[in-house]
Amino acid sequence: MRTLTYAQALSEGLVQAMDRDPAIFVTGIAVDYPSGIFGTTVEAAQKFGPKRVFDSPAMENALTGICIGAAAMGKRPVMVHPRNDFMFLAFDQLINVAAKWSYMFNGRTGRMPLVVRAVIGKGWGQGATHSQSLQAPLAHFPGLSVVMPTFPEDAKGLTIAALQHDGPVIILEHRSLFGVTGPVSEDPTPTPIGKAKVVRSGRHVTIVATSFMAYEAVHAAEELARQGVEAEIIDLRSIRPLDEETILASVRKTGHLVVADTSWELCGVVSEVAALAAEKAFQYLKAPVKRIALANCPAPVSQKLEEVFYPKASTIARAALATLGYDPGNIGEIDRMDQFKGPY
Amino acid sequence: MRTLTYAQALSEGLVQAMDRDPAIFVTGIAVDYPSGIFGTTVEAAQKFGPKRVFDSPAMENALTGICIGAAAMGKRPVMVHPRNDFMFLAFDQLINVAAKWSYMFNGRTGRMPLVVRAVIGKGWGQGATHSQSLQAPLAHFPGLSVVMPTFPEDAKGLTIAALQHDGPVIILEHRSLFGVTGPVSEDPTPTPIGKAKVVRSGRHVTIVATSFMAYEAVHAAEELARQGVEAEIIDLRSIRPLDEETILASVRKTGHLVVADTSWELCGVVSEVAALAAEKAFQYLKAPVKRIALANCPAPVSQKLEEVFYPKASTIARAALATLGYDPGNIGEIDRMDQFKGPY
Amino acid sequence: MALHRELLRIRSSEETIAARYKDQEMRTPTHLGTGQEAVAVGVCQALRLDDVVFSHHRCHNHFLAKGGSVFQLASELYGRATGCSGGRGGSVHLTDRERGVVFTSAILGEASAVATGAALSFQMDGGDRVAVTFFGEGSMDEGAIYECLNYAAIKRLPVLYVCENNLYATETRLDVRQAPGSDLCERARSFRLTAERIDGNDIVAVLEASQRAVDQLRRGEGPVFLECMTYRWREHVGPYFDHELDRTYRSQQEVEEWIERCPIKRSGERLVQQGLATRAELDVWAEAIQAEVTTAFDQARQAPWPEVSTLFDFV
Amino acid sequence: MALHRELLRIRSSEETIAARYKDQEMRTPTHLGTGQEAVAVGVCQALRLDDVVFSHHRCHNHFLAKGGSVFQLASELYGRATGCSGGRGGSVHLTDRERGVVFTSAILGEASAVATGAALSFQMDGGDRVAVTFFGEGSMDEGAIYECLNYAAIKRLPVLYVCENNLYATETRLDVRQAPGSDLCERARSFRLTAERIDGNDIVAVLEASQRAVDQLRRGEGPVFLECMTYRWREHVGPYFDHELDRTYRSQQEVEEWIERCPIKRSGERLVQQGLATRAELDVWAEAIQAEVTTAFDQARQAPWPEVSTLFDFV
Ligand SMILES: Cc1ncc(C[n+]2csc(CCOP(=O)(O)OP(=O)(O)O)c2C)c(N)n1
Ligand SMILES: Cc1ncc(C[n+]2csc(CCOP(=O)(O)OP(=O)(O)O)c2C)c(N)n1
Ligand SMILES: [Mg+2]
Ligand SMILES: [Mg+2]
Repeated sequence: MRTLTYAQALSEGLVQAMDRDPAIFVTGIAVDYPSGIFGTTVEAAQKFGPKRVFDSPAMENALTGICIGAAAMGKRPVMVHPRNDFMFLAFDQLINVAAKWSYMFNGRTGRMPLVVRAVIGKGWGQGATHSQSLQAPLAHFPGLSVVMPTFPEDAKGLTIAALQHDGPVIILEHRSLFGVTGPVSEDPTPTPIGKAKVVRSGRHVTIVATSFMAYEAVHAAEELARQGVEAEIIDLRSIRPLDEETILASVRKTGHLVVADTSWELCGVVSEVAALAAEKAFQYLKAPVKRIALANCPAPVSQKLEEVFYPKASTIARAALATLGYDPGNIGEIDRMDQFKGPY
Repeated sequence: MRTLTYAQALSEGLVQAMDRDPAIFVTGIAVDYPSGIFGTTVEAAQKFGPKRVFDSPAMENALTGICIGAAAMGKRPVMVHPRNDFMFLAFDQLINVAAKWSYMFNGRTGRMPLVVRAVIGKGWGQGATHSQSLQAPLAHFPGLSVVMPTFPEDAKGLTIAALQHDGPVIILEHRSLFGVTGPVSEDPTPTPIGKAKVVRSGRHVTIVATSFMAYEAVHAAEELARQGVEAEIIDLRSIRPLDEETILASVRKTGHLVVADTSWELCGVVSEVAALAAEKAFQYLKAPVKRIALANCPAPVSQKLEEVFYPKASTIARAALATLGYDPGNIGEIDRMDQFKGPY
Repeated sequence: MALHRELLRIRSSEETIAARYKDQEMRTPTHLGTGQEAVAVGVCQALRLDDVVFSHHRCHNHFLAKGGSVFQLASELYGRATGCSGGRGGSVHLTDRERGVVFTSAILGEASAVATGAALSFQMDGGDRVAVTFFGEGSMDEGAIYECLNYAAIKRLPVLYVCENNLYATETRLDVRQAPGSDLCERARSFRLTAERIDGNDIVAVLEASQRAVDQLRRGEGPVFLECMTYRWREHVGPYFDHELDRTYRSQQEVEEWIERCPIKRSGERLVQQGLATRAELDVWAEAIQAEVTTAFDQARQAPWPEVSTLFDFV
Repeated sequence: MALHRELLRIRSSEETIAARYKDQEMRTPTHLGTGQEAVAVGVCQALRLDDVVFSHHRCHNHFLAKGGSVFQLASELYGRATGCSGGRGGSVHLTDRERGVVFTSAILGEASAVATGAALSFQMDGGDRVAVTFFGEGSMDEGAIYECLNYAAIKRLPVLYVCENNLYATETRLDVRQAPGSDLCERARSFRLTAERIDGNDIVAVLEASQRAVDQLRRGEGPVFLECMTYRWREHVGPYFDHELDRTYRSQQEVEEWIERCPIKRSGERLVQQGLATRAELDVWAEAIQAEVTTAFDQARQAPWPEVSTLFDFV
């Protein structure tokens, strides 16, 4: 299968969906730029033109409501946030309107096919307000679907799936993944929303991870394998709905659980997955679960502080060894050099 | 000690704090009404007048920023939301500005003594957008303190503490608790932020609960006692910072954990507490943890649906019996009749 | 005459709610529109069935004026399965897609943005449907409304912003929320909307202004802002008159002056003057309509509750 | 002359960043203010040390104009402990409380609300301190700014809204964001602020308008909105000129016309005309200042990194 970058896969998924469904349009700031959201809206803009891919003023709150209104009348809007941190301004519309839309009216005012794309995570020195990951606060609310593609095939697949879904879907795309390459099928195959993926199977320890941390987990697993530890890596992909079965099946098998997410621990995804195991796979757990999240502070800019703020592949590998009672000390230098080039 | 209602205690805490600190002012919609936020701002308005207790237009976003600016210049603003659901409109200022204020500038632009009060939870038929509980999404972010007083003494104590704290504190007050009475000390004794409270000690099962669910848990414990089960009830009080030690000490003692919160499960407080036990008290757990939260859907209005949407004292009691391996069936009719009178 | 009947139907419905709400059986915070009926009826009479309306917390008038049924409204308030929203939405969340009532919401500003989006989709589809959003002057305190006005003006969207200025937001006077000499129409014009202030208690004035506005929208000549001066008779939320609860934020005299300007009284007098109806006939209509409304409420109160098994439907 | 020196200090700093940013050592998204210096300097010259300023993502000019140090700015960009924010904030989060630079933020609208709150506290304290918020015309797309304008006008707060209208938000032209014929001052007036549009590249015009505005604020006569027409020379974020990256959202000709209107060139010419300085002297100043700036950047680059042990300080 041909390989694409994460960005190309997002673009292809969008274009193929728009080809099939004339109701889809894309808006938000910068979507029609030559740089088109790190290249992900460029082909769509060229192919479908300004009627279906159009720029907007910076007005996150009302624009979300506007997309909701268009969706209510039969469109499939894709609203894009170049940074998910701006999305706080849209939380009222997303959580009080979109998430409640179909339930609160007992289905009588139709479904809400709204798709919101937002870029999360660190680029370089993005700092405290341009690098957050809002999956946990969003997934807390019934009525929203929250997905986090890690690999190019799911970047495309979840885009396709979101654009076929009839409830609101939020797609969180990690800035550090846009350049990652991987095999992607030519045809528009949806990645099912609500299904996690076992990206590597193993019998010693289960590592459940999201987005960029799932990517790091794969590197960690390679190092672990070198040390004779077979880690099973689960890329969560969907936060809501959560694929409890895939997680539980793996934990029942390995009895050891490490969870890694791109955001903070408290009331975060790492805690959700750990709690799930403690409630529904308790008898199978052989050791304490281990949560890996951001340092418990806002994101600093200085490179020296960023280095200790963000967990890495080595953090995951060490945690896995620790839960298995092995010496976490001897992890080789597995962390990739940061190749990121500015300005954003 | 004399008893006060929760509302009286909130009011007394505010008035005593304002007496001692002239920098404190109170604003937000309806704070100067004769009805003054269910009576909690009435005495302050009478005593300190419109210079320190003043109404505002409905402008949650900018008003939060305005309070932040005043706090930066040395004031201690108390911003009140008659419903925390309106606070989504303030999330950008709360999370991107207030929570980051002191960290992002390395303390160079001072601390951020902002207090935000918001009413949470069900009254009657408040429906999907006027009954939520936002502790989990807020507590997810380092830089905010999030507290939830359950009993009148802490309603006063946490108000006092918040108004002495030099970082932003969000106080979530449950609508169904405003009429609850309890002993409250005359003097301004702060309830430490970040400390949970063992409101009833027991050796068989630990029930960690928040706000109205802690109140329900106490009723559940009485029924459990009748059945020979000694439940230890921990009123969490602070969500961030989380009092890990008090929770873990109890779990180490009982080996059984039930967690109940006023919001949803996914990435919620119940999951956080369950994960904590699974990570840091795993060896002591004798049975799966049990999470009790809202039904996994938005809040319906119809009384018949509300009855099954909200967990109650009996839900907690049954869960406690179940974790202990007893028959959860025979719980007496312990749920109080809903005496609530409208319109809100 | 149809207009007058509509006014009566809405008035009886709201007053029937006021009377029955006190039984504590309608467990949903309710904002009555008594006194403001002419705005809803005047605007909706200028609309087609396929035009859509959106409203805020005080939405009964708009739901009914666009053709919503009294039985479905009453059922919704009683929390019954027969409610327009299956009893799940309550007083502030009404819908009737067949009649073009899409969405109402109790959080200021929300519905106006959604309405603006409906207009965007109408524009994309071509055709000449229009979207209307009813809201109080309190929404003009929220930033969201200016984002909407700006966007609608930029794209020349077929959306009508109907601001019911009843002088109060809850119990807060205008002077707490607007600088002296403020003019909401001037704000709308500064974003390049057509704007007009009218007497919201004069059904004919509202109808005519709405027809002008809707014509402009259908011609694709850009959005319109209508400021309708009116007044809420009863308390902000709940069934009582303020004086019954000794509220003092507005004077009894002010309330009475506005009750004098009752839109229904004025509509009736006009019909009589124009010889289209006699006082006696008006009373007959009123009684007939009240009878229908009472029946609808009685039936609603007997209607079935939602099945507990449906709790998770449509999440 | 002091003004001209200030302009030069800012210009050299920004241009030095542009040159060094390409080394990929300043790992923080940076929005350069080259071309807009006169707004920052003109406004800040009308302020006292105890007045406070707030700014948005393009904040270097304002930080420096209010008295911030080049070394602290450079250190912040290099992520060093000696940065004004200890290297934690980066380019868009600058502060210097001693000089009255309180807060800058990269999210539109935030800082304007915070500035409005500072003015509220000044008013509560009595006295005549003023707060200033610098922002681009892009913030006028956000609802938050209208909540601020309304609030400031209602309370007559001593806050100066300085809108730097440089015609673009990122690469988006005004016509995408405002209806034809829009006038930002008219919007501000509709909320009852005093508003004036001025040539933001004319340091004297900015200074005079700012002095008028600040006088009004100190007299407690209500908030002022200044729309300063100006232009960003370089790309929105990053060190390059748009043409270097073949960007076409604005024409090379347009850019060159504005470079012709360089605020520093105009200020220099004025000094020469008025016989206050010769061209030679101006060049000497420029070189001297460039030397200082270069030293500051060299020192910053050698400055210590924050200690890893400080990661959790000030959460
Ligand atoms: C965002 C938001 N803030 C505050 C409230 C609380 N609230 C409910 S109704 C109301 C007053 C609304 O006044 P107006 O818009 O004039 O409508 P009216 O009640 O006068 O018809 C307020 C402030 C809300 N519902 N939403
Ligand atoms: C709330 C929010 N939405 C979007 C952005 C992304 N953004 C960063 S700068 C910018 C353009 C700002 O233009 P303007 O305010 O005119 O300032 P300028 O860059 O022209 O100086 C945008 C949209 C943001 N930072 N914050
Ligand atoms: Mg009103
Ligand atoms: Mg600009």
